[in-house]
Amino acid sequence: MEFILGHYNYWVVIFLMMAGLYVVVARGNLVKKIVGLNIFQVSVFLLYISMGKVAGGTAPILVDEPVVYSNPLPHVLILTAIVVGVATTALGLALVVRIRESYGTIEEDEIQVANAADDLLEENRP
Amino acid sequence: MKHHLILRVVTKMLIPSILLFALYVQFHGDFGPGGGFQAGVIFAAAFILYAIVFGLETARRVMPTWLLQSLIATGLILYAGVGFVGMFLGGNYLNYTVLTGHAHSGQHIGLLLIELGVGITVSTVMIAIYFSFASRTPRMGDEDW
Amino acid sequence: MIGPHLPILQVALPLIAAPVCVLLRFGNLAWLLALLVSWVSFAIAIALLSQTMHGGTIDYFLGDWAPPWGIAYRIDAANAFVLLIVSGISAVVLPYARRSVADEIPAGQRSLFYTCFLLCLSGLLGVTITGDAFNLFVFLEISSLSTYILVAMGAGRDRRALTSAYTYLVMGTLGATFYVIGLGLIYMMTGTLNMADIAARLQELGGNRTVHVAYAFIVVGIGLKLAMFPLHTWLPNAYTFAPSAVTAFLASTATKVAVYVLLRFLLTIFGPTFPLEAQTLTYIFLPLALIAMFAGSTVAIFQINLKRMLAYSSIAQIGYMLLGISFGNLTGVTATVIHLFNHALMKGALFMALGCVILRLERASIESVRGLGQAMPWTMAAFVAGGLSLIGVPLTAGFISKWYLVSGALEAGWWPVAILIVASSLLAVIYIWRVVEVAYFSPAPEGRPPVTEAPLGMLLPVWVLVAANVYFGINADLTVDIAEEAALALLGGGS
Amino acid sequence: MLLTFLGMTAFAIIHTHHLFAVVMMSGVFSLLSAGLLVMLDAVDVAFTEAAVGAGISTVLMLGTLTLTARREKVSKRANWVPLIVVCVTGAALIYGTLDMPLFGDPNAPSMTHVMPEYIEGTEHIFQIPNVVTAVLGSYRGYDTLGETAVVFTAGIGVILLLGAVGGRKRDARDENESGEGS
Repeated sequence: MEFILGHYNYWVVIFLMMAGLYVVVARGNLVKKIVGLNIFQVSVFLLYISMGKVAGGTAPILVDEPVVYSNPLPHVLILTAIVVGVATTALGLALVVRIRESYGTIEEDEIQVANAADDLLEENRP
Repeated sequence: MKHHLILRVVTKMLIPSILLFALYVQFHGDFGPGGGFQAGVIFAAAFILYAIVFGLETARRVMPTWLLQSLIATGLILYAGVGFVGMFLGGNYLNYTVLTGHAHSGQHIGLLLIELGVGITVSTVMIAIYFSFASRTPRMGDEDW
Repeated sequence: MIGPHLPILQVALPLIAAPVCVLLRFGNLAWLLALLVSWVSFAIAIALLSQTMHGGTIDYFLGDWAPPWGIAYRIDAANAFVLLIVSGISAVVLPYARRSVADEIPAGQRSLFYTCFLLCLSGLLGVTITGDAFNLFVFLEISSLSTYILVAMGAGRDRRALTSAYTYLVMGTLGATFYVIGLGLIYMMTGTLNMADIAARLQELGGNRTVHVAYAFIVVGIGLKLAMFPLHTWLPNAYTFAPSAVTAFLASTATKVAVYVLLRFLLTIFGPTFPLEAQTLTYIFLPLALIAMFAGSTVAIFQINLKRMLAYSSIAQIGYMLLGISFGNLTGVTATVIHLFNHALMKGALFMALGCVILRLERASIESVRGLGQAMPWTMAAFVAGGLSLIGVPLTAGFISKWYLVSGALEAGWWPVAILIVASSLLAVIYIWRVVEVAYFSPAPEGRPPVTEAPLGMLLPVWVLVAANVYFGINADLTVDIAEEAALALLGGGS
Repeated sequence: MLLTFLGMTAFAIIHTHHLFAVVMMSGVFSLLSAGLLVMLDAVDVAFTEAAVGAGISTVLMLGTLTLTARREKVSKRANWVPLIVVCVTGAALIYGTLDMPLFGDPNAPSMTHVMPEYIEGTEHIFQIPNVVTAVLGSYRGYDTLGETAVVFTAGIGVILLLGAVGGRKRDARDENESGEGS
């Protein structure tokens, strides 16, 4: 029982991660892929923060009473990772906008068709 | 949205308080949650609100391109520069203690400066990203490419 | 005073030069700054390498916080060598880039282009030099984000650069996130992020299911970044549609850095005694490497676009590097390290030669180089020389790589693998020969406007690399010495 | 409880084809996780996640949607290959949890090895209450420099890609510079 309770948190987080990963690999819409990437990353953040939590601990902001603090290091790492994540999102979305402008679509399969046509055009150029 | 009087007045009242909150978050990071990144985001939010209500062109005049790009660069230079200053004062890169020669005050000044650098870069990058997306919207059709 | 700070200057100079490039605003000034910085970086890398030869390691504590609490740089022969490759290629590509970029990138974007180039350089150097596993992730992302931008800059010529960059972004981010997951699991079990500390504590821990999974995630994550065979799908398009100078730089550096990271994790951090390692090497790396060698080369034979042909050839070459690792012996690792260096030289020369063709003809397809042997003799001669090295003809650098790979295979007792290495080189003969045949033995197409040789500013860097290919093919003592030292450092836990 | 909501949101995102709803739900997802982060004692992270995930990302995605398309094309192709990939990955991770220290275990290696030093150092050297700030800014200040560089890179990238910030002024400079014969 203790084993299950001690891992329940992680298991749900893993489920969330996999939901995000599924959206990334299975969906053909470019915006939705980025959403999936976000969910995947946020779930990883939850994984990190979960491992920093101490039962009965408090946030790592020092107080005078003797208390147990949760681990601040995962918090620091994830703060960095969140920023990296949003930077990636912004760049990815900018690319999506440009793709839409050049291709007129943001669906992966339609883009593949257009690219194949481009390839063919290139090969047949004198 | 230039004609909504109430919106304009409310925005004018809101923006100073958002800016104040951004400054609070910026400099209060030592004591509670917050710091340069969060403050930068809040600051950018205030500016973006201004741009939405008063129009992109007005906002552009307040924050012209050259200023925006220079500020983006300045934040990073400030942060990396603090590292170099520490190096010239005899410590390793990013050693803040040598800034004043005393651990406690040196670390304080170091943290203050780097958080400021983070804040400047983050807020201006967010504004630049908003400008880039927003100015793409209306007139640019596919044919313009 | 500067001496002890060389490790940080290696990374921090390009990093602070990048925003300065934005302030300079003019493409030419930004280029000049980028050039100076990367030459200084190259000089620093040489200095660092000479300090680490003969088994020395350099430690540098950022902010004077001792590891494992702070971030530390740790340089031994292995990463000093990779630093040398990265900064050296950058120092050669930048003089070349001036003309090539002026042709391919609009003037208003050039200063920002060089900003991204410097960021990419500092990211790659930061990944290589660091001794902290999370710091590695941060600099990996600097280099990755700037790489996506650089690849997308090819969109001025071909819209497919955008989709290539997007695919690369999604795959690269997945790779980085897998790495972060693996690292999180390791942190959970060891409580530290410092590589040396992780290695020591993993040794104590022994077999543990969490660590096994962490191992798998890190290998897959880095595998995505280095385009390991089934995870390579982003690479061909990214290399094909990026601007010429970017392709030359990335093809010779980005995957090399990823291979180094893989080596560091496999050999130093998890260590050869790690329970899963021997099986992974024999049953996963070996077959994947062999498939990559043959599939990559075979696909390359049928490409019309020459940049894409070389990109597929890169996948095959990455196969050789993984093959060296999979032997699990010192000679194999030495071969991998030698090939890191030699492949950077040959692919740099080849892609830069193609960049010259693109400058004159707008594109580099098998049709467009028809009869170019007379019109652009120096460019095509450089391409042929690079090609010979790629095949592994004696007296070129490529031969040394193949030689050590074959010895590694024989030492492991896998003589069929040694035969396969030679056989796969024959495939390279085919795709290089196609180009030679068309360029030298068929007439220029009717009605093509006269083509002149590429400008000296571009030819000179190409020939520097060609000369290096020949020099290190004839006199391999230096590379072999360094590579052996590097392999020892990797296997010896860096101490 | 929050975890269950998170799961439901994730499930809804997979199954919704209306992109506007998807984006809104990803905002909700971020907000819910911010709530969870507070419960896990990560107040700084929660603050940032709420600002970034529910704020910036959502705004950016909405901006993208106005520039692109509102609906996702419903594809009929079978999705079982990705499903297998995902299941294998998930199974591997679950397998990995089996040897983990339990959730909230105060004796986990991550609690005993490096972390105590941070608390002590912050108290004595820095004399500030927020340990996260001290670790972020000083102990691991170099990571934060890298993080700033990443933001900087993204900003430069978006400017280069969408190019709007340049506006007319940049075009004028274009001519100047090409006039120099570069």
